[in-house]
Amino acid sequence: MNLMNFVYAFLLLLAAFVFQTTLTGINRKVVARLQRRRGPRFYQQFIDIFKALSKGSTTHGWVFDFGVVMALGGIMATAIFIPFGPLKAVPAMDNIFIIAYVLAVGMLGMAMSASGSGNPWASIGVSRALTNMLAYDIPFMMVVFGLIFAFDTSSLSGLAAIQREGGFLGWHVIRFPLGGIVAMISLQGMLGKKPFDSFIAPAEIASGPMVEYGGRHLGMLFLLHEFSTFIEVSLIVHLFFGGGATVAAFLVKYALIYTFLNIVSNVLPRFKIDQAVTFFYKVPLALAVVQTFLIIVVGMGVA
Amino acid sequence: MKEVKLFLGPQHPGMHGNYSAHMYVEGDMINKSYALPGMLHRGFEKLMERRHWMGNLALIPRICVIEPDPNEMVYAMSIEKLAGIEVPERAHWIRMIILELARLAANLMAIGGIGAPVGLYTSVYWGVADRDLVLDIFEKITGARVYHMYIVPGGVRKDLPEGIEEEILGLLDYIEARLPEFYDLVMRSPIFQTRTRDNILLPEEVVWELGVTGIGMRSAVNKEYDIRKVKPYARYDQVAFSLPYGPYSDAFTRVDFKYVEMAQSISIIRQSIEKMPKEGPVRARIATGSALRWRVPPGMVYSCVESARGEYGYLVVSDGREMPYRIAVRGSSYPQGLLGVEKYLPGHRIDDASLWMDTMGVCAPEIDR
Amino acid sequence: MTTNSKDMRKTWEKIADYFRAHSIWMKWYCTGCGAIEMPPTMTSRFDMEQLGMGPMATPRQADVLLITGYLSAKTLRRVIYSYEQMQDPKYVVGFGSCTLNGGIYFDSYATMTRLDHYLPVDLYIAGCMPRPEAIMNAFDTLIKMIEKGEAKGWRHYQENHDWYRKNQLHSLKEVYVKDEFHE
Amino acid sequence: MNSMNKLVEELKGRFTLLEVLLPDQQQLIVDIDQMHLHALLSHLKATGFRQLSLLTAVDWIEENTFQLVYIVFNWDTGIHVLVRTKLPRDKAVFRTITGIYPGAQYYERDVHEFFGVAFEGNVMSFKPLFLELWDELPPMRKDFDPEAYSREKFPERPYVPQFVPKVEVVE
Repeated sequence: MNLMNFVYAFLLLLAAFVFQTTLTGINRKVVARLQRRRGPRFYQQFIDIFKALSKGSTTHGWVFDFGVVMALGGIMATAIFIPFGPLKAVPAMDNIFIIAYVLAVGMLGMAMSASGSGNPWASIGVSRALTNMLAYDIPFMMVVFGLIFAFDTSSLSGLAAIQREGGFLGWHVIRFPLGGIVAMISLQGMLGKKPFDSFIAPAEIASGPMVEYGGRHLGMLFLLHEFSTFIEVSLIVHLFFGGGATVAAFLVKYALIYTFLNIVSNVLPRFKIDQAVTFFYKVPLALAVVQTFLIIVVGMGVA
Repeated sequence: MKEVKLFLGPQHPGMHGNYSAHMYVEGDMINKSYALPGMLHRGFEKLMERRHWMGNLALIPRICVIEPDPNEMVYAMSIEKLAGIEVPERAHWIRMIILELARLAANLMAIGGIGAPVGLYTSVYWGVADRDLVLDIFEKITGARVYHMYIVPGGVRKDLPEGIEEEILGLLDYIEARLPEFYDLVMRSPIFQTRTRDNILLPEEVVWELGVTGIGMRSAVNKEYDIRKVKPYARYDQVAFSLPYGPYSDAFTRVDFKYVEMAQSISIIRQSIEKMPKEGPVRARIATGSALRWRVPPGMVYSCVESARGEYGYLVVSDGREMPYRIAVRGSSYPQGLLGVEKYLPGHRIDDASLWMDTMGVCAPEIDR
Repeated sequence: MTTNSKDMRKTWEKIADYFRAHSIWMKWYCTGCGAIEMPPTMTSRFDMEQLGMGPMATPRQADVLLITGYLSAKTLRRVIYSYEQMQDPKYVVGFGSCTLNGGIYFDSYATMTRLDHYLPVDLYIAGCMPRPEAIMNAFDTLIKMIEKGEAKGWRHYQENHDWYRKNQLHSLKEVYVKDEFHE
Repeated sequence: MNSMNKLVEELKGRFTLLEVLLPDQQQLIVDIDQMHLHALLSHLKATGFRQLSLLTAVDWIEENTFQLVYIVFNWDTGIHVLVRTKLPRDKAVFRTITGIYPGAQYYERDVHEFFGVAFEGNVMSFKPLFLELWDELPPMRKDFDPEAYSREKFPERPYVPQFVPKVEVVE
């Protein structure tokens, strides 16, 4: 760890931000086409974020302010550990457990800040978000533990490298199709896309945790959202789609997966929170159990 | 757990229009709720007493913005009854076409709009854009998109423009082709079904207790209770149509019925275009002098039509002067919007509150007037 | 609104104004009939998102408050409440003749006759009700106004708060909302 | 038409009706005094008029009375009955019908707010509904002048001819 690492990390973060934000903008355009309209400019998301950051905002106490900063800091710190294709800012630290832990800091900061606003809609939103997290995390982690057990490594780039050995057919999504399905559904939940977006549902709880955010705070939230999307999609790309031997391969995979999920999310209504939990504990959890059983006991797809 | 007070509206995204429901929530369950109307109150009934009989034509469509034409129709019907005016045959058919197009537009907005509370925004985008095509037809016929002022006492304001029949038929074909797409997108979606089936029930006793009419009533009491059938106005007795009804009313059935109603509206318009006299006057001459000085004979009459949400009626009182003495409006969603919210919204989850408002057909402007 | 003809903004303000102009999040308060022409403007046919505009769920997140039509006294209280919750800089657009001079409800006991008496209006759209084309056109004008730094209603409201508050109190007696009374 | 005649005969036989009018083939107006209104409504409800379509009032200021109008509807025969009764204007107090038609609760509150008719037995009806902080006469009374109220409360925009922009001729 030296100064170069930090500069490198900063550049990677910047690249991640630019890439993800552009992708969001393009996706807004894609969704617009689905809805039979022209849609915004592809760089609209940048304008939105910078505009929000340029506005004033009110505070609702120090918990509110500190929570946002903590959340953004936590998420950005996590994003540093994510390998950007073959590039890594901090080598040998891309461990799934580290990422899961540091990610939690961000999530908690978010929850703290939203509750600190004192708005009941925000509290409901936070409790829903945490419930949602609990729902998608259990099947997802189960599948991930299966992978770790099978390949004796919890390093993202390590897991990705193992997949690349077998070429296209070596990807875990091919070798462990059930696990791949679970991962995609969980990713939909992680990203807060429909049908699992009940914690920000505008028509139900007026955008939930974000209800009291405005101006700069909201801008930071948008940044946070871009970074956490980057983390979550990258996780899946590395775990199931062979990561990236080159930066370009990584980005293409990433873009395709994200766009696919976005299109799916726009033709689905949303679950109520209890239905989402029931769904996760029924279908994905069952699939995850079967998949883990196949990996650990039968050893299918491991060799 | 602590009970929290939450406001659904007036500018909550889940609320359609400027209306509010206060909910006392424990966890996710609504324990108590009250409607807070009046944000759209303009004092219509008072203003109408201050305008001439003909001057009111500009005012009445503005009572309900989602479907303004039933207003014009009940007003015209009331005056025709009081003054004993015979409406020309062709005008009756044109009125029917206009009313059914308006119902079509309102229902398109509703079946698209159901996407908003459940989070399926694509259907909102599609539905509203398709409704705009109906508004285009209105613009060609009446010159206005939303408030037409077309159905006037004694007939309609002017004849249909040349060649509009083909355009209407073309639009109907388009909508008919689009409906299955909507059905696939919304109604066939398993998530939509989990959310709406066996949810937000409306039992028969509640219908009678509150006085709910329209689709809510027909889906609950298993009878074809529709003003168009029970006391036909215009020429509804001369067209063949059958409305959906059933004994079990949940959110899904009520939305489902809207699709059937739209198919029926389309069929009614087609029949009307076929059956209506191709020529003839469209407006009876009601007054010899200035329309402003026109007086309606004294009397009291209640007239009603079936709007997309149920029985829509006016009580018109005339004392023989130049202005109405009193006009009272029965908004179709008055019962469920006020007493319904107070008595039957509790017991649902906050997730369903906005779905409740939507599928019960609460329309704020006609409640507030 | 009083506007300075000379551009007094600093460079960073000009850049910020560029962003503000091309990303307008609206709080669409359906105060009246004009609200029915908003869905066509927002959705596929006219597609407001081309201009970078979109609806937002709460006033805190929004930049522009759209007063879509007549305002009853009861609504005005809530509108003022919402307006004051919004973050600077914020803009107000009045829709239709009702906000301009009372329109068809000029003699009603329940509705306002002029909106700029109570809130600083940056832009009025004439018509009853304004068509989507007119609304799109107005938004285009609003974007140009913001870009040039002419939409300074929010500052006017801060500087003349006493005048606005006096008017509000005159018409409403009490500005803040107490909703429990009716239950 | 048959059912209408039967209905008129039946009502005339059971109640002392002040006046019976037929404005329409499927509409019947009956005037009754205050004492018997509840009995009439209960009877109507029991005989198929299960829906209260509207409850409203008319202010006959020259006679110094309020006229309450109860509109009930029979969905099977399609007949609307308008039951009317008069109240003295200076002592506008009546009894609630929420026991018969529960849906009347908000209509009564509405009438109380706009006319000032008090409905005994309906506690909720004394609270404001549409109007907030109202301090004048109930607005639907004929002696209330909305224009004067509006002038006083909501200042109008002064008419400035220069306000009209000059149209530039584009060449």
